[in-house]
Amino acid sequence: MIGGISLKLEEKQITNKNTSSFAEKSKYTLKKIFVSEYFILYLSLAYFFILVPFVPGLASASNIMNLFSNMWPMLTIAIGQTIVLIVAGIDLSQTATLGITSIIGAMVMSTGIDPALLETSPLWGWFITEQGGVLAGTSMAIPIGIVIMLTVGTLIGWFNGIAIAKFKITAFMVTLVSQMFFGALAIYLSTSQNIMNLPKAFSAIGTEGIGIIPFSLVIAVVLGIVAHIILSSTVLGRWLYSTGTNIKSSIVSGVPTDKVVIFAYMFSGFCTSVGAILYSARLGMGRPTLGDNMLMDIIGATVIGGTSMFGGKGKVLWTVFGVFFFVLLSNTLNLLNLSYFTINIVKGAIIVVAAFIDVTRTRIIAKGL
Amino acid sequence: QKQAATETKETAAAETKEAAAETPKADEQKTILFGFQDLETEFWVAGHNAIMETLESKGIKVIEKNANEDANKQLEQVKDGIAQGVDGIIIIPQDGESAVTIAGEANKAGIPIGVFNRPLSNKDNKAIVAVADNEVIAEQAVEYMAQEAKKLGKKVTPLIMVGDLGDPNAIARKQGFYNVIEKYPDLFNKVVEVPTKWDAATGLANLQSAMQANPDVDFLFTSSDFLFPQIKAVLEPLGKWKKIGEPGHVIMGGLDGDSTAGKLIDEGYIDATGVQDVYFEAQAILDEMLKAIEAGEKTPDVWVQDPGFALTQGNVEERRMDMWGNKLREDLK
Amino acid sequence: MSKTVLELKNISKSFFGIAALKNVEFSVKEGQVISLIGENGAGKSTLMNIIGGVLKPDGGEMKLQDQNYIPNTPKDAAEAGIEFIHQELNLFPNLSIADNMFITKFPKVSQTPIIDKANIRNHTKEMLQAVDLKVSPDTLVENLSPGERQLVEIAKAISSDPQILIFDEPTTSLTAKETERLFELINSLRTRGKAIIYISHILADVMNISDEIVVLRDGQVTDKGLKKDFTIDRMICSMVGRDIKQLYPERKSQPTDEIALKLENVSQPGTVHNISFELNKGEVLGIFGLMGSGRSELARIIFGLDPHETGKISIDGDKVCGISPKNSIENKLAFVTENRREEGLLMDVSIAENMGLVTLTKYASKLTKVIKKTSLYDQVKKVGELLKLKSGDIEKYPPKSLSGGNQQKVVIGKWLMTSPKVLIVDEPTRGIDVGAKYEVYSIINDLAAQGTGVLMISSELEELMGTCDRILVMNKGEIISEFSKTGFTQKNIMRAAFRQDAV
Amino acid sequence: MKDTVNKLLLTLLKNTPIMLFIVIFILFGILSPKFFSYTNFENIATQASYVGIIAVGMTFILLTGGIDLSVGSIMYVSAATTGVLIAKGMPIPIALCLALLIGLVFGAVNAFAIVKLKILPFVVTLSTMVAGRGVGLSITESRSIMLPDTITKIGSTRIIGIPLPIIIFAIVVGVAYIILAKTTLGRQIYATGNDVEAAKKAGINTDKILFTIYILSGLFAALGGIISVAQLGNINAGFGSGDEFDAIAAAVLGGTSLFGGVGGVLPGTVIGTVLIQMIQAGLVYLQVNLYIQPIISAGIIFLAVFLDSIRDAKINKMERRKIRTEQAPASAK
Ligand SMILES: Nc1ncnc2c1ncn2[C@@H]1O[C@H](COP(=O)(O)OP(=O)(O)OP(=O)(O)O)[C@@H](O)[C@H]1O
Ligand SMILES: Nc1ncnc2c1ncn2[C@@H]1O[C@H](COP(=O)(O)OP(=O)(O)OP(=O)(O)O)[C@@H](O)[C@H]1O
Ligand SMILES: [Mg+2]
Ligand SMILES: [Mg+2]
Repeated sequence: MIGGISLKLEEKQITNKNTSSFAEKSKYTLKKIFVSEYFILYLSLAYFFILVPFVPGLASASNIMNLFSNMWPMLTIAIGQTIVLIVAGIDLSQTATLGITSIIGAMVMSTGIDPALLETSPLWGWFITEQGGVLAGTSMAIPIGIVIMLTVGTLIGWFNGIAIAKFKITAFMVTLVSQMFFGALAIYLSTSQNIMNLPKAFSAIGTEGIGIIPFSLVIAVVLGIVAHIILSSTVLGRWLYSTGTNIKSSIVSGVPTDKVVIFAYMFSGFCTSVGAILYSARLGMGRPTLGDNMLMDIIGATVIGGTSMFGGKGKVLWTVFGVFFFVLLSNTLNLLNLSYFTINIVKGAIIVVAAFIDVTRTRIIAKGL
Repeated sequence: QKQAATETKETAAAETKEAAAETPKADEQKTILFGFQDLETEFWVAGHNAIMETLESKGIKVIEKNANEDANKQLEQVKDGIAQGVDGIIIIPQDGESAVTIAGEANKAGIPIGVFNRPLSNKDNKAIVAVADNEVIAEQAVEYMAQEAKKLGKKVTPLIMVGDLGDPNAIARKQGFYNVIEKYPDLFNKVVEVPTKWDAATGLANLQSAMQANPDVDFLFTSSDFLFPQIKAVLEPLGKWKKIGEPGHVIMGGLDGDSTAGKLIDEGYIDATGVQDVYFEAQAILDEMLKAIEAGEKTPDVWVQDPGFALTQGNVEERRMDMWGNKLREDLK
Repeated sequence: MSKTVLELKNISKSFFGIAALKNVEFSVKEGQVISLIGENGAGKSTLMNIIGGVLKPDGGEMKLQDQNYIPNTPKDAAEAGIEFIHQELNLFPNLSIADNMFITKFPKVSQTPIIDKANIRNHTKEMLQAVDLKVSPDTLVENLSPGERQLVEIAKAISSDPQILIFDEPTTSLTAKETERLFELINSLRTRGKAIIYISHILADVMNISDEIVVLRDGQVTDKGLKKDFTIDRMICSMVGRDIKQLYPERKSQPTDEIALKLENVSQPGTVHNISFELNKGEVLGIFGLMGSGRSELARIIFGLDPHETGKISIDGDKVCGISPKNSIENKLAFVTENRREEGLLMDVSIAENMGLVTLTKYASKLTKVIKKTSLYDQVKKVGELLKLKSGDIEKYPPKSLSGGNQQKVVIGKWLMTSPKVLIVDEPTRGIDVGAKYEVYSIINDLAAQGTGVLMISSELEELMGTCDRILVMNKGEIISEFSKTGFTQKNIMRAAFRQDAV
Repeated sequence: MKDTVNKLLLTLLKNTPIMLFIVIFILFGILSPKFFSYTNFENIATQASYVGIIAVGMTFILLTGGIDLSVGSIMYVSAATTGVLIAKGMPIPIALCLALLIGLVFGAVNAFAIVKLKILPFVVTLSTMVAGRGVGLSITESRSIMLPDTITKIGSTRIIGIPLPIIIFAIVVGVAYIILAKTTLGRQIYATGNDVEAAKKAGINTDKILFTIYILSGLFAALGGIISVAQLGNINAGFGSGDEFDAIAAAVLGGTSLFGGVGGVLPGTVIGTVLIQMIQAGLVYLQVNLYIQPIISAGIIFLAVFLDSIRDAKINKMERRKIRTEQAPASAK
């Protein structure tokens, strides 16, 4: 595995160490946990169990369900970000992609739109009417709506990718501009309004499930597995890592780096629109400002998970842990009933502490214990 | 339609008075989750205070949650609260649509929910709603300004500082403004629009540019009162920050009714501001909420419309203390 | 007798529990050049890094002018009068030559914090003259070729007039003429009483310049003595622990008549002009030229990394090349670049991943593109064994942990995985030891014997003469003469390169 | 002949940011003649100055390959503290010094975590951003804080006819330019940004450099905060949030690389900042539909970075070493 090379190497060495006495053994186990790539997960779990006695309701079934339901949509988006970070890029446009795919999907599916609100939209009269979206009420509304959402998201990614790979514009600028552009476009097309009356069957994606397993879990997990397989086992995966590690070497080695970079952004756009589907379904509406305050959480969660912002290093699994950590952090801070000020301060402090532990751990690994 | 709304207002107001007369039973302390969007303007601070004060005055335990302008986060917070088993929920939602979804969550859990200041956008789910009609309130303030403009006997050049386009309230206020502009086509020149994104620095910069491009602006409406300090910063160097009656006075109005606006009305710089009656709204929600809890009603469905009003140079004497901004000023003293 | 300035005792150092240096004793005397030789990975650079304050020893002690010497940072070393020319160049390409020269010691305008630009420019000019580099001090280092950068690095080290100078393979990108110039410089430093540590794999140079020689093998000193007591054979023997009879392996095969690669009138304004030649299957064709003669550019054009405006490049008869690396790889063209750090390797990624990178698609399922890891890694291991790659577990260790020679083997191995029809190697033996060089030549021979056409670019004329069937000489982007094996003489080829016999 | 044409083209290309700036300026001027006034230009520069100052600090950080997301929160905390203290009667000069000190302390905290604890700059400054906002909100209790006229006077003071914010901006840029181009610190910043490990090997004290620049960035953020407050007249809870992105965008638009080692403040960051502000002002002058405004400004910024990338490719091509001409290698950019 490319991304995890240095870690694995260490684990092996530690395993090789002779362990005799009990004290040594437990010390050794602790160290093993510390250097494991599951570390952020262990840290999150430790954090969780330490807080259980102090936070009423933390371990209740409904809270745990809630915790997870908060996690899935964010995870899908963070997976996209992970892949972009691996090719040494960044995708700031995810928030706008969320907004625009959300309203466009809703504009296809909605079964009734208030003219008083949306009459001034440039789409009024041909794409959306009082009866709802273009496909309102037809049996194909939901599948086509979903396909359109995914297509729009992927297209935005394609645009980002082309500008970055072919025209060599800095990823930060490209995606910042598309954040501005598509964010504003979403508001323009929807004349600042949310699009209501989504079909019940669509909302079910966000609110229901198979037995106790929510659909959104299934979708996020499937997406995660697909991304994981791409990264760990396919040619494309190796190309993603090698492009992010050293683009010059990759070019000489015949890696189609342009295509690889474009793919990364398209995949990010795709993942983001999956996130938009889950969020829109959960809220039961299309929302132009859906992702407005999410960017820092997503990038933060991905980076805390261990994915490098300089490319070449990252894993889906790490991102899962990072997102879990972030969601858990918000959830517990909510349940602690701290004042808003305190929540901010505590959250900032915990992020730094987690990062510091991670750094110490990496340093110990580098020393070979 | 408006007529009907006014009627509801009155009945609701009457009901709340009755409810307030009853003393709450103090057998068991109630816990209410109070979720709000942010404290980024004084208005939300006042709304927040109004609700907190009303809740505390009834000896209720309050769990405060700030969603930081994120509808999704609020949904999560409410779910967290439901998980904790609160008796009631009061939210200041990001907008009406997310309120519908959040109310749905509460309905499902069978916990009464009150929604402050931003109406549910449809009737699918049930809640106690107290709202002000931004469009109507803006219209009231701008109407007074238009009457003042008429007295000048000439056409005026109107300017509107528009709020964040992502916020439906900003759009409603803009609509209220245009309702009046369109009502008197002969009174107004072409409208100058200034985007502010609800940000003071952006508002300042853009207003400065707009005034430079259109020096003859003499009728100014800001979609939120919090921008008055910036308006002053722009108009003063241009010699346009003048009291009513002084030559060069720009007819000015806003919406919200914050303390700055209150002070500026007292000083005679601005003509009117649209005011939402937050105390009325807070009280009304809480009363309905307690009533529902007492009655064991899980999904109360009450619509309290805040009539709102425009505090103007014409009525400032009698209505000064109805404005939350003035009360906030008083509290600070 | 000259005085000992620096003395190392019992120095040990290990990485990840693997010893790189074991109880090394080493001393440097005033006014002497001491050469340090050894195979790739013997620990030469590690030892120098310890002296230069880059690494800290695990054990042992150092004495400088009889005082305990414990440098914590490179700055400490510099302040103690030790300058270090790193094997891997250590310049900042985004800064000018002058800035690079003075980066830690800018002179100021009188009492202000402002850098005295005129002063550093003049000084830089002088220093550049000393190493015979004719470029403006304001040139950004990124616009310099590797050889020019090496000269800048040398000029920089000399500029602070240190007491001890460490040269870690300073001539890898220099031409014979520049090397000579460098030796003059070293000689003058020696007469001024400086102590010099010189590391090189070019044993003839070592013979030429040193007063004393120390041989390192597997982190231990295996031999040391005065130069006059040494022969090249003794050096090799001490380095590799056995005799090496020849420097160049014998060719086992003859070129065929079939054309492997053909260039017809290839031109690119500003770089190469009207290049035509044919490379036959089984032939090893050398390209010689001075630094900056455009050899590397030509190689890049053939491989499709750089564009060419006119002319035709074809491989294997009719397949057009020079379009893109991807196309070249499909047509079984392979290219070992001269810059293995930046263009050859992914330094932090496992060796196996590096070696598999070009051939990934071959080892992936057609439908799902999932890599068949076992068969890929089996092949990688085979190639690694073939190349006698010295490394830890190739699935775990990255090239970063390898010595220069072994890094080069990884790059070559990567291309051997493709079983190329034409192999272009640009400075394939740069910075690698005699043993490894011999192995590289053998690999080239074996490939040629299997029918591969090899295009070999090198600045070491001897190695070209030892391995090639034919040599082309380039000057200013043009091929100006061609020598066949029978006509190989050092003098003639050199004259051609300098264009002293130009028409 | 061809050579001179080439040289001319090269000079033109190398100055695309300025060229583009001028073209857009002229274009707006043609569409709206009033745009061509000194006052307008002065307004734009004044409005750009506070973001510009922060962007200068950000440029230092980006040059080392780091990032500082906390500047917006630093602005808020330092301005808010000053505001509260002035309101409580602290003498203004002392309060201003204190604001700068707060910026400095924040910068030092960032630097400590980055240099000593070796945490990634992104993560460190993300958490100081979050925590800083919390600290600021607790200081102000989320209220809007009015500042006395003496402060706003500073915002509109003129020295030799030029507004003070512009002068401070110019001084900051001048100092930054000298540091970057003409001092050891500056050159070492570029070296560190190119490759930290190599810089250490070369004997540069990279820790000291990183400390210096994060402290500088904090200091500039606080200074920018003061200047912004002096123009706005009050501090709202949203003060400074999002400004970190504006600063980064301005620096990057001006040609500074996010990967370190490449870029500069003059003309780079200055052009970047003023360009963004000018586009905003131009759109207000033209009274473009508010919904379309952000779409157009995104378009123009994209055009700017797009042209820049074409320019880079062209310059690279033209400067590629010519083996075949007798010229010496092209000299420094
Ligand atoms: N930073 C490092 N991490 C891990 N191993 C290292 C590191 N640096 C050197 N080594 C190992 O230490 C040994 C000695 O390496 P060193 O670079 O000193 O060799 P060298 O004699 O200079 O070889 P060359 O002639 O190829 O430059 C090698 O086995 C190398 O793999
Ligand atoms: N001024 C320059 N600007 C950009 N790149 C350069 C410059 N000079 C050299 N290079 C690069 O450095 C490498 C070496 O080029 P050079 O012209 O010296 O080729 P060469 O004839 O093979 O000589 P060498 O012996 O250095 O390999 C090439 O890849 C070239 O692109
Ligand atoms: Mg070495
Ligand atoms: Mg070369």
